[in-house]
Amino acid sequence: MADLVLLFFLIVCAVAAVVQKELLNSVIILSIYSLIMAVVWVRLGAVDVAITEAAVGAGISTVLFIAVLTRVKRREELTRIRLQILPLIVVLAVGLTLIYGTLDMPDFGSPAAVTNTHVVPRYLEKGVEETGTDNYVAGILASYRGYDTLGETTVIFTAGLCVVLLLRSNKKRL
Amino acid sequence: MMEFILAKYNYWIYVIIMMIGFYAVISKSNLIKKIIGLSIFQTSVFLLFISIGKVDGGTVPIYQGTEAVYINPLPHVLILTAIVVGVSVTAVAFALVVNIYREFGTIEENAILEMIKHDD
Amino acid sequence: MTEHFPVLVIIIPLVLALIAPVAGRLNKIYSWAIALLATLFSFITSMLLLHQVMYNGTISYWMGGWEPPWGIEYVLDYLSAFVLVIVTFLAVAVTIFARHSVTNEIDDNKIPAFYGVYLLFIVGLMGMIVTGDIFNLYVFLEISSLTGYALVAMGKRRKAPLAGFRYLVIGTVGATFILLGIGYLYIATGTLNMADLGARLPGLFNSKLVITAFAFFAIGFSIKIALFPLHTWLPDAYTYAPSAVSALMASTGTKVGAYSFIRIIFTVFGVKVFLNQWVSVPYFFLIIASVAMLVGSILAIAQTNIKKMLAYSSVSQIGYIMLGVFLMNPIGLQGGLLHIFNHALMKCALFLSVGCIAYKTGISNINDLKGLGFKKPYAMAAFTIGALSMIGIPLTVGFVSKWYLALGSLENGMWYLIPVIVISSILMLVYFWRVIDNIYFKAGEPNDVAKIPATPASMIIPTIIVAALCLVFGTLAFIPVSITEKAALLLLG
Amino acid sequence: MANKETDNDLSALDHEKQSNIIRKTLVTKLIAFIQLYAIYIIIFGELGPGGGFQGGVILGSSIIIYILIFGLEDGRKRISQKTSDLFSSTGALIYAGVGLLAIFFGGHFLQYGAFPLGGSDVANHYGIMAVEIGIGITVAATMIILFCEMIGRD
Repeated sequence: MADLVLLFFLIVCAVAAVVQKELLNSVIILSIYSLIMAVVWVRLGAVDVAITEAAVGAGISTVLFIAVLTRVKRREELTRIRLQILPLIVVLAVGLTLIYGTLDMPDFGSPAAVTNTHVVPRYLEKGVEETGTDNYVAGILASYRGYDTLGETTVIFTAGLCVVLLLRSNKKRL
Repeated sequence: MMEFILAKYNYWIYVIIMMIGFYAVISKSNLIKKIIGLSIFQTSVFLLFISIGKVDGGTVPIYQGTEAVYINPLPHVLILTAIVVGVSVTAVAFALVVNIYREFGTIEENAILEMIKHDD
Repeated sequence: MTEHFPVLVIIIPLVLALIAPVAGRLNKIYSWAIALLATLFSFITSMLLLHQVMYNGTISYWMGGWEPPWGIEYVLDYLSAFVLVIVTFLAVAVTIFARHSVTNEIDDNKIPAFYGVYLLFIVGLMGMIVTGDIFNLYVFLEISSLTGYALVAMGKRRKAPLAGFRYLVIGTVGATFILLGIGYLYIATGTLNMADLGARLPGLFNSKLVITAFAFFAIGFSIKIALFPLHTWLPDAYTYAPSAVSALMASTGTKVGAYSFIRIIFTVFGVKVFLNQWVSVPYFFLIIASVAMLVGSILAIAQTNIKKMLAYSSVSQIGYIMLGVFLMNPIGLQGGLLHIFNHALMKCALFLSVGCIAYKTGISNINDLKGLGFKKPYAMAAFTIGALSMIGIPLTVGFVSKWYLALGSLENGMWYLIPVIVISSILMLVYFWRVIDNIYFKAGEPNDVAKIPATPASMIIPTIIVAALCLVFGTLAFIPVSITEKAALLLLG
Repeated sequence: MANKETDNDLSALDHEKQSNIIRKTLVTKLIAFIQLYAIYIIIFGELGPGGGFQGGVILGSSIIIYILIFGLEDGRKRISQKTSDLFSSTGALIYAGVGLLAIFFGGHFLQYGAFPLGGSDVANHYGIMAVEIGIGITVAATMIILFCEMIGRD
């Protein structure tokens, strides 16, 4: 039940963040959305992901949002309120496709799902002895799929470099 | 029917959130709102992945003896990477928005398009 | 050492990309030199890899020594080695070209960071080509996309940041759709390795999960390769990017996207399902591809900006590639693969020659090209060769791929696709003729023409080489033809 | 007019200073603990939840808090643009370097088991720790870069 309430609040926050005209409010609501998401993930047992979401979604991301808002107009201009038909159709089509796909999904939390019987058992059975770590997530992240994580580190470096490329001006050097 | 819906409730919620975010991305004219929509859109997909990993009666995937039943850790690993990618995209988007604002003095896409109508 | 080439071909440029922005602080020429070194290394290594593949067959490299599907696998076969050679070669050519072009178009203090991002873009593309793991594909796709957004926004025109932002929004939506496709496939099969997926998917094609996964892959990749009608980001992105970036992105970016889509279609889903169960999918895409070929060309005719004209022409060329892919027979697929190679060469030659003209003049309008044929003979000759090749004159590369596409259509009994190819080529003749007419047969203002500064040799030489290769591989067509033949047979199993 | 404004500014500054003292003292004391926690998360990520990325973000945040309270200029005195740029590259280089080192010892890329450190699980353990530290350095430095470039004025 608690999970359903959390998920309900998630939807409320998502809607509120989108409809708010004051951008600062939107950003604060978005950070609440991230925090609730982190709690949902703890409830789903994904502690590592939850820490990350709390640190990134509710932390860094919000700080960056606010930093940008100090440099640009902070209010969404009031445009004529009209329901845009084309985007609505596109969104509904995508949503219906997803729901169509979901019909064949294994039940939520089912241990018999193929995701739990193929590939993963090896990580769970041999992970500790093969990687020498107790945290399975860390073991897969840094060892079995360590190359992905190198890519991930490169992505974050890339983001920093791209921002430097786009924003750093030559006038001052600190 | 009701049972069928309840058995997958996480999945339905993720679809709803994804639609909200996606709608904001393609219909909003304000560039910051587009980025907010993009974040919501991406996190909803993360929610899907984490929901896949859930195993009834499973514990957190940290070694607690060989008999324990664990939650599937692989989606967690994938989503850790995807979150990083998400925040990187957001950061680059911010940099672009700041540059756009410098150039045009507004972050409303419609207003900018009006301004550059006569550029080639 | 040679057994580690599959990973070194990507890791060495990656390491150099990390060093380039730091080294550029000492002297900005270092960052360019590092970029050149990295691309040269990759090109030579990928040639050796192609050689290895031709003599020893497919290479599989296990990251971290973990066997797939538990670890990440790198796979080099005829197709991936071939595409890798194309991309790295064009990267070398564009990097040589970039030295003066970039100094002219980018602020001095931004050059070190620029080359870092530029190299990471190439690293991302190479990673996408070699990987045998769909999630790894997503990670490298995001590296190349992120850098692509920033590079586009570096253009001098004030529309450049907006073009970059719009590219970012639509590109991220596309990438997230691909991630959704990966998720649905994972739910259906429990694996992320392409070969393992290919082995486990048959028998699951009635599952709604797999159908949805394909739908999302199709939309996501259609965005990434700018397939009509999801091409809207491409014209602005190519038009407002700096010359070197336009040349690199136009010749490699969408091609690698197309390559990855081909991998998903043939290696992951397999050709059988499209021939037996999902028969309407190829028809649907053939219609889309035909429309793209025609609409892209028609829109190109309407342009006055030469870069925008070339960009719309790319939209129609993507149609050609997808036409070959969805004919789903060996000859048609071979035509599609050949067109990846050929179009990369032709578009690179065209964008490089346009970059030569724009050097210090900023000329981008077709009407401003009057009389340049004699003022800049080499660049304009390269442009003409590229244009003739695009139209598909015999003895140029463009002819070879169109020939195979036509044969492939006949093989399926789809004779009605041949008029589409011909009409699209005639439309190309129309818009390229307008340019060539201006270049050679109309005199410009003598004063204006005289004022145009000379282009440095470091920009002219790569342009001429790439253009010359359009002729070389048009006459010695057996080299790419024999490689793509093997690649097509490999994909069709 | 100008004088009056400076007067106002001065009194405002004075007030600012007093409240600043509390904030500044608190932050300087707090930062040490935040950084300690960050390093704990990076190093012990393999035993409990956490890891290089999470720890890196927290480490970066500690500097960001410092900059928020003391201002960009003071913050940049602590960690200059050059340093953060350098660290941002270094972390990823450590990661790639560990991978290349494995090739040097005769393994595949990133095959930590190839390190001559006793058993394969011990080698793996240290390999993972090394790359987590690499991730942490890059992430922390990049977070600082992102924040500083975002608030920087033209």
